[in-house]
Amino acid sequence: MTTPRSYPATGHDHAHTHGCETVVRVSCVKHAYEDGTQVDLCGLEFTADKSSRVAILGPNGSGKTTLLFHVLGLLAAQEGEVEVFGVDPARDWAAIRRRIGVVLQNVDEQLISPTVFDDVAFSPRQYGVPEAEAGRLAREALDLLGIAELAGRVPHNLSGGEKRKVALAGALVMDPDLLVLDEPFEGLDPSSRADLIELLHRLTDERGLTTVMSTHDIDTVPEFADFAYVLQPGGRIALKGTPAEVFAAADAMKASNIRPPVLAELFAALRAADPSAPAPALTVTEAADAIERWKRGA
Amino acid sequence: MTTPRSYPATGHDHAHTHGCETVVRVSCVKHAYEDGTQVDLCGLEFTADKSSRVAILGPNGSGKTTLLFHVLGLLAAQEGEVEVFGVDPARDWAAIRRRIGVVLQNVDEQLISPTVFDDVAFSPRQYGVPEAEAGRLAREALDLLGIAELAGRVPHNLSGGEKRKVALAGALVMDPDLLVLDEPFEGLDPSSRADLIELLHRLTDERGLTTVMSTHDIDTVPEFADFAYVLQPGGRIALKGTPAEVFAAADAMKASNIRPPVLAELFAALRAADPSAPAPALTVTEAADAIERWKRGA
Amino acid sequence: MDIRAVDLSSTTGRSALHGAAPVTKLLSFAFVLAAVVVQQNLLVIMAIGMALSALAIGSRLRLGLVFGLAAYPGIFAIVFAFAAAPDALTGSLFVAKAMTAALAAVVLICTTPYPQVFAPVQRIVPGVVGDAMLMTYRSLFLLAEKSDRLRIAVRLRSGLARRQPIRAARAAAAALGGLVLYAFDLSQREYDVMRLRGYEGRLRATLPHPLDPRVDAALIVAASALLALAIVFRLAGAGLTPYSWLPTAGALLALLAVVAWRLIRR
Amino acid sequence: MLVASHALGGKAERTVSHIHIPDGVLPVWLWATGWMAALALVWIASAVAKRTDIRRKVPLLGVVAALVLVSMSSEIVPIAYHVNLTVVAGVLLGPWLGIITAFIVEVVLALLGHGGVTVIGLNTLMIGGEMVLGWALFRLAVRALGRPRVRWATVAATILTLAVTTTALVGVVALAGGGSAATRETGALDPASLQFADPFGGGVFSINTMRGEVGAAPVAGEAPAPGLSVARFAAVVYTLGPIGWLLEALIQAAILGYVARVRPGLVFAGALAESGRSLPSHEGGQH
Ligand SMILES: Nc1ncnc2c1ncn2[C@@H]1O[C@H](COP(=O)(O)OP(=O)(O)OP(=O)(O)O)[C@@H](O)[C@H]1O
Ligand SMILES: Nc1ncnc2c1ncn2[C@@H]1O[C@H](COP(=O)(O)OP(=O)(O)OP(=O)(O)O)[C@@H](O)[C@H]1O
Ligand SMILES: [Mg+2]
Ligand SMILES: [Mg+2]
Repeated sequence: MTTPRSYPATGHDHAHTHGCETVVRVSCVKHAYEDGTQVDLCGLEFTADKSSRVAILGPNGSGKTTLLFHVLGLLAAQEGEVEVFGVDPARDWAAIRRRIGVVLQNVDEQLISPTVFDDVAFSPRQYGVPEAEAGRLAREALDLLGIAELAGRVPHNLSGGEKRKVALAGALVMDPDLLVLDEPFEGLDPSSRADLIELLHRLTDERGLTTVMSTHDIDTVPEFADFAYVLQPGGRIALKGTPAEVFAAADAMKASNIRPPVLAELFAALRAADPSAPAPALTVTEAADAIERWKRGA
Repeated sequence: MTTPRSYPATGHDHAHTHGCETVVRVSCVKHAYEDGTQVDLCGLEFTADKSSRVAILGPNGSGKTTLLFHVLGLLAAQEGEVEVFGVDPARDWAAIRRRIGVVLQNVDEQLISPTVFDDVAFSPRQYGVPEAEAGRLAREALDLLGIAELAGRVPHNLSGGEKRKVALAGALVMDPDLLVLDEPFEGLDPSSRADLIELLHRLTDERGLTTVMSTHDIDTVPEFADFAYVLQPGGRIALKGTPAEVFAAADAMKASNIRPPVLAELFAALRAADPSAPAPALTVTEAADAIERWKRGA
Repeated sequence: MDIRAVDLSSTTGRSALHGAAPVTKLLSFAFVLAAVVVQQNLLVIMAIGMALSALAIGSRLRLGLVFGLAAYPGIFAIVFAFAAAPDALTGSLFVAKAMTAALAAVVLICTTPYPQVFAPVQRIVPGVVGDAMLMTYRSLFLLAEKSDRLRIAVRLRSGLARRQPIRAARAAAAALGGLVLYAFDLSQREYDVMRLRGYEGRLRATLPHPLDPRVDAALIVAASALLALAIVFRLAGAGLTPYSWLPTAGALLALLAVVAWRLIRR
Repeated sequence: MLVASHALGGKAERTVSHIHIPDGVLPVWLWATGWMAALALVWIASAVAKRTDIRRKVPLLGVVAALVLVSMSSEIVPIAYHVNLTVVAGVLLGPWLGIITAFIVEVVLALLGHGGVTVIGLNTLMIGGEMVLGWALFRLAVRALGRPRVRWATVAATILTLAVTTTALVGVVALAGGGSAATRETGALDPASLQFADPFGGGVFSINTMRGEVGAAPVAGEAPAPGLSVARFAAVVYTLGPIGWLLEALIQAAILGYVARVRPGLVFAGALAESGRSLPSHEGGQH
């Protein structure tokens, strides 16, 4: 319910306080799909440091999912290199799988058990965790997401938002170090979005979780991410930086067909009309402050 | 590519210029799903006037899809009344189906024919339109959406955005009077969203199309809709009005778990700090103007 | 799944054979199949097989796909031949017949999109069956994708549990259960959509016009020639056997010519 | 010979449960009869199906046919075993729609070169028979055992069904009069070496039956394995087949158990009976 729009998302800080151990690295990976579609994830190198929150932006079909699939070892790099926790995920997935939680785009397809509880307990059971312990882990994960009351329900009958929360619980049940999310906000109502962002912030702070996510929801990026990468059609990684840096690069954004967040547009409009207007602020409270100060200063 | 954020979406005007013939009316419909989930679409009456664009907002599981399914006659009202073009759609769908175009949430599953052309020509053929005429209608609809070159393709090789356009072409092929869309922006990148909004505006202006859509994308509502309805969890229709009116009702919005659009929040923050701040403007250009004027005025 | 590769080949190919009318191709297929069924002479069967191979190569089909699929019944034929054939010659005949018939089917389906193969068929079978055949096409791809994604989910959430077959089997059953449920829900949603869009029976697939009528004519002529050849050799029996190398040699020449043409004009 | 089939059968993992007889080997009268019988059944089935709202049936038919095809041709989980969902499909569809589905599945498989075009008829009868029988036996078993024991009911129905259809297969082999061969997979059993192979490592096997060609010379002495007579084929199938049937039965039981837990109506009343949707009664004749 609380809107974390005012959450300090001041980029670099966070990553620095936790040291700069690189968790994910993707260097100029190229992938040709069977039908000849070529995705070249070159340009800049994609990295995610420990305990950072990284957002991947880009138009439809630019290769966000392809990039994540490489990180998850679902696609093997035909060219270039992928490293997750120091190993090639396509080769040694077994070595790192317990450290990675995943929620892909369509949550429907990730709920595989007949009840919510069984579904959340799926991974621990598969990994051979004793039943009592697996049950405890599952209950903890359900509590974490505030959906303990869904435990006995059938996943197929839940609403879209509830399904997504169940999938997240399933991804978090083994307390992973890296969380990979493909468009996690799709189909969520704004307040569930805010809740999810808050939860991710909490997990990062409490557990040092690293998060990599792709999203179309530009307006949540400043709230959520420490870093953003912008892909161009065809896959080129054209831009990286803190959300503020990225959204300031209007030309590159345009090349990627991305409309900047509303506040960035507002400040751009203000500046166009009056060059003395303040520098863009990307959260509502910061923006209100900046405008207030600007008005008083004038 | 053009961003219609500055499109004049000045609510009532539009509906008034076209007269106030009511196309859709849903009065206190209640639906109990098999598993006991109860959705009571009571509170305010839901209506859509001719040539208006109506958005339905509400948290996950509040009953937006349930409401649309009643409008489409896919669910029969167990209690309460539904009227579309003056008839009960669950009973007399055949009488009104030619006047209604539909795109539901999952477009993939709505492309039922083996090729794009056949899919767009589906409805005319079923309605017994002669083959030559059906082909002409299909080509026109494809042209309208600018996807004539897709005609011979098979649906599963299309991208998400292309699929959505094909589904829209199939919905528009019979030149309907009412278009019903369930979360049409899901999975679209911002520039495709803007294109879609522009197209819908054009259709309303040129053909007097009435549009009813559900969406979670709050920020597009002021750009798109003349009217918005807000559902609360459980289905209660709590709020109706122009987007500006609706987003101004902060309390009711909170009860519906809806976070107002960024600009509405910004203006609320400005007003909290300084009561002289201008009234909320919901599009970027209007907001920039308002702030400029406020600053100069001060 | 091969079906996707086959679909890609048939929907994106641009050869003359791809452009021929589906009805022509179906008829020619029937003729070739009849020729294979009728014929008992290994060399003649091989001639038909080589002619089909030339067609596949000339149409720039993915050879791995085409010959892989065609070889598949060959495996069973080899088993059959080992046990049942009185001599090596008869055994080879079984294998050649199986593979040639399969090759004909595969060349057809790799150059003709599934909906177009079924569109003519649809016109002669009962309405429900024809419509269901066309619905199967879309559903196949939706379900194949769904099953892929379920497999991905199982992999991501449990790794490859090859060493724990019981657990793997349990996960497999759950995933399949999910697939069955999804299939049912899908059919419900498709039903909704069809109702909304006014389904009255009879889905239709447009039959494209042939790009070049001369190709169609040539196809029919060639296929009937093969059938005639097969019948003549069968009826004449032993009398023509000494000359059975002739068609083979002819087909071989044609095959070589096509290969050379492909090598020159890549 | 079966060893050979196994060695060659890297691809055999993806094989499907139907008669693998090359085109042009079975006697014409046999496959032609099969075709005619199958077509007649399909026609009757579609006439029966048409009596009620076909809008619900067409998507269901298409989806279930696709489901059977997809489950036959892809491994859901890497255990090198693909399932054969005939009993599940039968339970969902009931007998008439089952036959139509079987026909569609066989036509698609034939076009992919997986089965002969000439034997589409016989294969339709075989698969359709499995669906119809599976459906009937499942209904009976559920009535006898009660709904909570869906899994047991499925196991019983599947084993019985496979026993009966295997008998039918032996019948076809006998009818073919030795001039033919029939290979049919029953699971994970190698009748040549009499070994039960690891279903999670190797692949799926075939049981084959061979006899000398009619009017041809007797089986050559140098054939690696002596031809099996119908009697021997039957003996092998009936002593070892049950293990394959059991495996199949367990998987289908797990699937139906899962579905019964989540959507009981689907399993116990069939897909067409369950309906959360309004079914507008008087529609169609609106012109
Ligand atoms: N399985 C596939 N076969 C062929 N092409 C594919 C496949 N998956 C993706 N592509 C193509 O690869 C490109 C990148 O796709 P990808 O799914 O990575 O994009 P994306 O950035 O995730 O897009 P979206 O925002 O729509 O999810 C697109 O052109 C797409 O059409
Ligand atoms: N087929 C169904 N069976 C049982 N309950 C259902 C079914 N469909 C929806 N519901 C329930 O009805 C309520 C309203 O669902 P509905 O799909 O209309 O919500 P929605 O507003 O469209 O949500 P979302 O934003 O997630 O799409 C939810 O509580 C949901 O769980
Ligand atoms: Mg994606
Ligand atoms: Mg909905």
